[in-house]
Amino acid sequence: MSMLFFYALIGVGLFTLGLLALVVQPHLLQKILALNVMGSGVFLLLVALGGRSQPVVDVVPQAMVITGIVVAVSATAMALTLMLNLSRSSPGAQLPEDQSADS
Amino acid sequence: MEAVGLWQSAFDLMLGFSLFGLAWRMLFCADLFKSIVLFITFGLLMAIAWVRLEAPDVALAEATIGAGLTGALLMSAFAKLRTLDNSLKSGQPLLPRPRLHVINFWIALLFTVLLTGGLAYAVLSLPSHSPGLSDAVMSQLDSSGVTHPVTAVLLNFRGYDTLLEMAVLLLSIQSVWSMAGMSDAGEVHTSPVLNVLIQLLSPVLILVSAYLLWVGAHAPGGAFQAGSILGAAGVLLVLSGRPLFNLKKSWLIRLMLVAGPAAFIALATLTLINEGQLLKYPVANAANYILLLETLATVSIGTTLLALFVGSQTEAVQQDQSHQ
Amino acid sequence: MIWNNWIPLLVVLSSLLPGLVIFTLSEKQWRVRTFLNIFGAVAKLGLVGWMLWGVYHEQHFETRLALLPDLDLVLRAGPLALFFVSLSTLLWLVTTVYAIGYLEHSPHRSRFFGFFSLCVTATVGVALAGNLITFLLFYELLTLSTYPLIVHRGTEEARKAGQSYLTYTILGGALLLFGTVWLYSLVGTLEFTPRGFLSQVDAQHHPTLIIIFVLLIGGLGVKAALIPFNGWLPKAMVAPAPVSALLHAVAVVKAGAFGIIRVVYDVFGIDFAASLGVTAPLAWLAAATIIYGSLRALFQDDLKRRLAYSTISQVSYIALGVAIAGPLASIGGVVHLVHQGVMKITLFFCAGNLAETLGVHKISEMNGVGRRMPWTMAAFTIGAFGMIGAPPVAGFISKWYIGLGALEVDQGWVLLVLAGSSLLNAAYFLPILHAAWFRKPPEKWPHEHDFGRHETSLALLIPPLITASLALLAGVLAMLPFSPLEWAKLISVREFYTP
Amino acid sequence: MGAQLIQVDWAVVLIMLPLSAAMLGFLLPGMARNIGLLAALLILFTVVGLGWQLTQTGVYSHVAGGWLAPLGIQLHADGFSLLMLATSAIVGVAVSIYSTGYFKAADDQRFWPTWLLLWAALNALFLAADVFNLYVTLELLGLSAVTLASLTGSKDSVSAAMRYLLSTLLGSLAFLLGIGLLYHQYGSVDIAILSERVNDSTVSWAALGLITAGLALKTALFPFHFWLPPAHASAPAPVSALLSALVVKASFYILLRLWLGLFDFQQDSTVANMLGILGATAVLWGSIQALRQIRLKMLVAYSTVAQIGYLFLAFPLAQTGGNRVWYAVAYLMLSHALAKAAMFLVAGNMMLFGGHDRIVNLDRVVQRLPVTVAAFGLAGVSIMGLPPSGGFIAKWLLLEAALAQGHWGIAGIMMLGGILAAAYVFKVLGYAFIPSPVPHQAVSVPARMQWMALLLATLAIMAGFVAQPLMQLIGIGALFDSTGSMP
Amino acid sequence: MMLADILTIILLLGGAFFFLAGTIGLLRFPDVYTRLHALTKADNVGLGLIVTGLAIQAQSWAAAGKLILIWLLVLLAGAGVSYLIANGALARGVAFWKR
Repeated sequence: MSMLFFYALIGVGLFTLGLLALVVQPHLLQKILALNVMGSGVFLLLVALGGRSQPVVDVVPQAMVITGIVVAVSATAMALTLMLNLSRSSPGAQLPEDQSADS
Repeated sequence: MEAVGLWQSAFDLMLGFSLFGLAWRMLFCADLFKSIVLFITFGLLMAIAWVRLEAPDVALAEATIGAGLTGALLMSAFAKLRTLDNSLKSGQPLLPRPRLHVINFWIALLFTVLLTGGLAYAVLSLPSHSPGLSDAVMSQLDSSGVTHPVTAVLLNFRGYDTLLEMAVLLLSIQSVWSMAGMSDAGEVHTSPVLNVLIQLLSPVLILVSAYLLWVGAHAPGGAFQAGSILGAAGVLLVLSGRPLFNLKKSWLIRLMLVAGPAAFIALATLTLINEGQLLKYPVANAANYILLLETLATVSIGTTLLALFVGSQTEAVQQDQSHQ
Repeated sequence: MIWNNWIPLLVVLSSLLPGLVIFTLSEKQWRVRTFLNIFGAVAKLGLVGWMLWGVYHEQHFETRLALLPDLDLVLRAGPLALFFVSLSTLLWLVTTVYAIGYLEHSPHRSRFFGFFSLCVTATVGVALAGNLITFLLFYELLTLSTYPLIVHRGTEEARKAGQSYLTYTILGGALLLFGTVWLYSLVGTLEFTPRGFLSQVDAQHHPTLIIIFVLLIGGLGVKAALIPFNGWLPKAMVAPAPVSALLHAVAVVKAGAFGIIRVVYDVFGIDFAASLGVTAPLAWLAAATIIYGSLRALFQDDLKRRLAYSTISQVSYIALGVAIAGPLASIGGVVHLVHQGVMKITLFFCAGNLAETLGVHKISEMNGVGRRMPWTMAAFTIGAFGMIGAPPVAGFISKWYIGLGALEVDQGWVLLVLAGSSLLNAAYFLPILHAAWFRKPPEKWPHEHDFGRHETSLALLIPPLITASLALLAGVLAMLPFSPLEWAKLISVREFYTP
Repeated sequence: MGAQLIQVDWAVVLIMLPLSAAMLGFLLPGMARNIGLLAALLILFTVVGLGWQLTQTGVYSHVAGGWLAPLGIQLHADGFSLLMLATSAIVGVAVSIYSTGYFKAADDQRFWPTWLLLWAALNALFLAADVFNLYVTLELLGLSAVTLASLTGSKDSVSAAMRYLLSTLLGSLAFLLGIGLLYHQYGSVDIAILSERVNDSTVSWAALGLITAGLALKTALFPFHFWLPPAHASAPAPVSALLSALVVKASFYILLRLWLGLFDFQQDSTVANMLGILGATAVLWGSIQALRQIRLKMLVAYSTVAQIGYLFLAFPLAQTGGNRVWYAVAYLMLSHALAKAAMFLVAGNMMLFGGHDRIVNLDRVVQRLPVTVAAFGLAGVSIMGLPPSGGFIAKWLLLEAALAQGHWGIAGIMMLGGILAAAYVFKVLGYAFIPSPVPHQAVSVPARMQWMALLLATLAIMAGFVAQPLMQLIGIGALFDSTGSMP
Repeated sequence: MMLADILTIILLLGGAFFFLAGTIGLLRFPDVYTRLHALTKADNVGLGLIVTGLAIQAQSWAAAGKLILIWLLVLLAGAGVSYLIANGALARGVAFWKR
């Protein structure tokens, strides 16, 4: 039982770790990965806590997470396309505010 | 049993910490390629975690979509990025360091730690037992038309969410096409071994896809998993140099992309007229309706995922050629 | 009687609708435009006349439309409202004729006349407003519709003048809005009521009411050009002459002054305001503005700028008469609303004629213009004498009543202000008259246009002659019924003081 | 006939119609424009139908799939939903017509399907009564908005769209985590059920924080506004209009609904006051930034930042100010949507006309595009909150509440914001009158593009005269009245 | 404890050993080619042992068949992919390890 909470906490950890990386990492690919990790964290929390139902686990969060995974891949595909478009016009695949002074 | 429980706990702990550690390495390493590889590994470990959490459907979706297709998309994007950005040429991990001032970094870190603490506190305050909606799902499962609860939720109880989700998928391809400018598949260098491999694998994948689709009614599986396997088969075919689609012109492709959401909308309209509520299936026909929806949704999901991949892949190839 | 409820709205619409139609006209359709302008003005005059008759016989004219769940848009024709409406309607007609002549060959006339009509709509709305929110609505509309007129010429100087005008008026509008909302949240009504509606408010709120009074008067003072809010007025002189006439005599400064009258008499009530101790500072402020405006006028060589400072000074007579808080002074202040309008518009018409016909803009260029343009300068002379306060021109009546009123309530210092200001007025008007009539004209005027038989175009000449005659008549025939003075007395009896 | 029409599920049609049209447009790219225009008109008609239905029968709700909550998903339409649906329909139709002049035929297949999906997302969002359903609509909305924002393909627009995408995804994830926590504590995602169950608990507070932060990020509340100005300024003009008028409102709409339905457990006003302070900062910061801009679209975009601030000023006021404050907010959402859409369309016209949108070089557009400048002026009146306009009504109500409660700071901020708004609106108008030192080549602007801008601006003004009936309409379902203490 | 269980445990432990060996090889070997060698060889055998161990426990022939099928698929994919990786490395001129 406590393992479910352990997974949920790992989910929280992934969420905040992703948030930190999203804020501090300059490269867009890293930001995109960070968002995916955040998403995984949220999904983990959702499904893990659904296991608190006995004897049958609660499947509604699972269905939500499947929805979420599909949304995530759509968003990732869009983000990657945008990133490539951006790096075509300015090298480095970073947002202007993250670009270091020398590049 | 105690011993088994202990081993399991140890395994869970290891898995959980590995996930966190992998995420840490992935997000804070200086080599993008390594990050992507770690991301795929992360996805596979997530799939194991889903299994541990008694969520095999999510595990399948994670392995195929989360790790597999997202990984393929990332790889393909990275390859293209490398052609655009000399600093990323292989072997030169020249990622820019965070430009944040040291103090700002520590503030961000402090904030993250506080947020983690707060959220953890909130999570731990949840009751240790909670039925959620499992009772409701189980009691209505019989009238849902399927026996697998996840499929019942996705396609019946919360079918309206899935309808909108199909719209999200359609949007994603519309978006990638309109951003990247639709291009035809270019030439791909291939090898005989790959060809043989793909010749062997493709039919198997299609078979697996069909199986997952069919089995979804009573066991883990369903449209999303089936669709993503189908998409993966397509990705393999594209990689082996088979120009599957002439994306610019083919209305057949468009039809396949639209089939899933269109089926949902058509059925929603039909049920709205006949039953008075959208996506309310008469119990007798529920199984058939769901199978129909899932079949068309599988086609659309597979095609969409493939098209998303092709949408980024083809340009990379063209860029490569222009580079040479 | 049902019809009576719509007439105030019709009065507003009679300039709004022609204005909106005029916007859509092309430059070439000047016949349609002129017809619409004149038709609207005449229709409005007719309606106002009807209402004057009705109000005199104690009929009620009130249009009420829902604006907010518990606040209405109210247009009500009381004696005071009609007083201002008559002024602006009459002068609109005259100014329209003048503007048609003045702008005969300049571009963008559709836009000009469209906003001109909107401006008059706003003024009439300000006059007829039956509560403070309606007043506010039209007051802001006035700001918005005058701005395009000020920047009409499209020069950088015009843009800057517009900017300055807005800076003042928007800030003023904000103060007014703030005060209005505050007042509403305090007492829950904004309906203009004869003798005010605040006297019953609990004594603990009196300090708040004083602040609200300051806010309201501050907001209105911007348009009324009280010090220190008058910086915009001289700058706005870059606008075409009809616009200046409008700003100074018909609409903008008058709306401010009228608002002060409304706030003092119909919101606070003069007795209550006096008991709060807010009228005396207002009187001092008005007196200071009178002297300040006159002094500044003395040193202007540009004719229109001198007139502008003169306006600053003259409009404050209204505030002064109101703030002295005596029945006779009130009559003097209110009647000056009309008197100053008629006289000042005459002066601006004449200045416009000089500029348009001879290219004369500066006082130093005015030597001998009386011989070249006798009719124009005759009108100018009447206006100037009125400003000085010489009998029998209308200005004398106002000053007389204000002075009497001041004595009535033992405010003798006001007489000093009146005397000083009249002296200063004389000091800055008489040299102009002297130069115009008794100095030799120069060989060549700066920019002379030939208008054939008359000294200038008839459309430019007739309006100042009309307004000058009105100024004269208002003074000479002050004791006849329906004269401005008699009407001001009616207002005083019906709305200001408990009989 | 009438009896049958009243049975029609107008609300469901509002979701299905744009979705089907999007698919048709995707399938038949060559006809996307005509399909889209037809759909736009039908949506307008359907909203009228829904409005009529609501006035006749009160609140409408629909049980999707025939499964009652908590198992299934409900749709719900009350006066507030109707207001937002109608606003979207009006702005949507105007922008649709405008876009036929703005986009070349070749761009149609990139614009129309995405725009129709965005419209479907908006309608679905305004009708949702289920927080997870809201999440899905929010994602559909965010992703389609990003796609539209990137349509110009310029470097600026791509980097802006990227930033927008990252922000909107982050916001969605925070929202999802919040509703996940709520679900696991209270066992439902249905708003009505949750509103009965949610109480003052740790999880409620965590969810409150996550959801509010996520939605504030999507609504671009200061200091989360960083993504908005570049994204709105670099998108194609019709898209900017949609983003500023509708998309940011959608996340605020959710915030407001959840605030009223779920988060009324919190008795002290700390969070509300904090939102108020951020809103106040947004008003000042956005206005000052707007004033400093040299490009018209950036100015208009920063003005959106400021106007969003006003929406958040309502939170501290509503603590004791009751329903009137929320009515004011609803009114502000409507009038800002109309006025801001008009302003962006105007900016698009000026860009098309002169090839740039530098304010000081507008070069007498007032004479050459009188209808467009008139639209800007009228929209500006509403943005400034001057009478008579919808913006005035809203600001009057807010100001009244602020003064009645002695919130001097908020009242002061509102006045200051109005003055600054006047400053930036008239800055533009002033330069519209004078010739530019560098005259530019004028390109003719299609009449429909000019008149659509004027139409929206005029509606923003007209909204100032119909407050009473409109508020009755908004009041259907008494969403606001249940929370208020004042009558 | 039945014979089958004992057999399963032995097979699984054997499989785990091979996986461990393969992983150590992956980490410790010096270049792409040797790493591939360690990984594919060891993992194929390891997975084979594990699949066999599990197949013994299977409820039905069908389940056992599915497990075998998985192994075959992994073999196929592993062989193909390691060839592709090695080929790609060669094509890019990744050098062989020399002592």
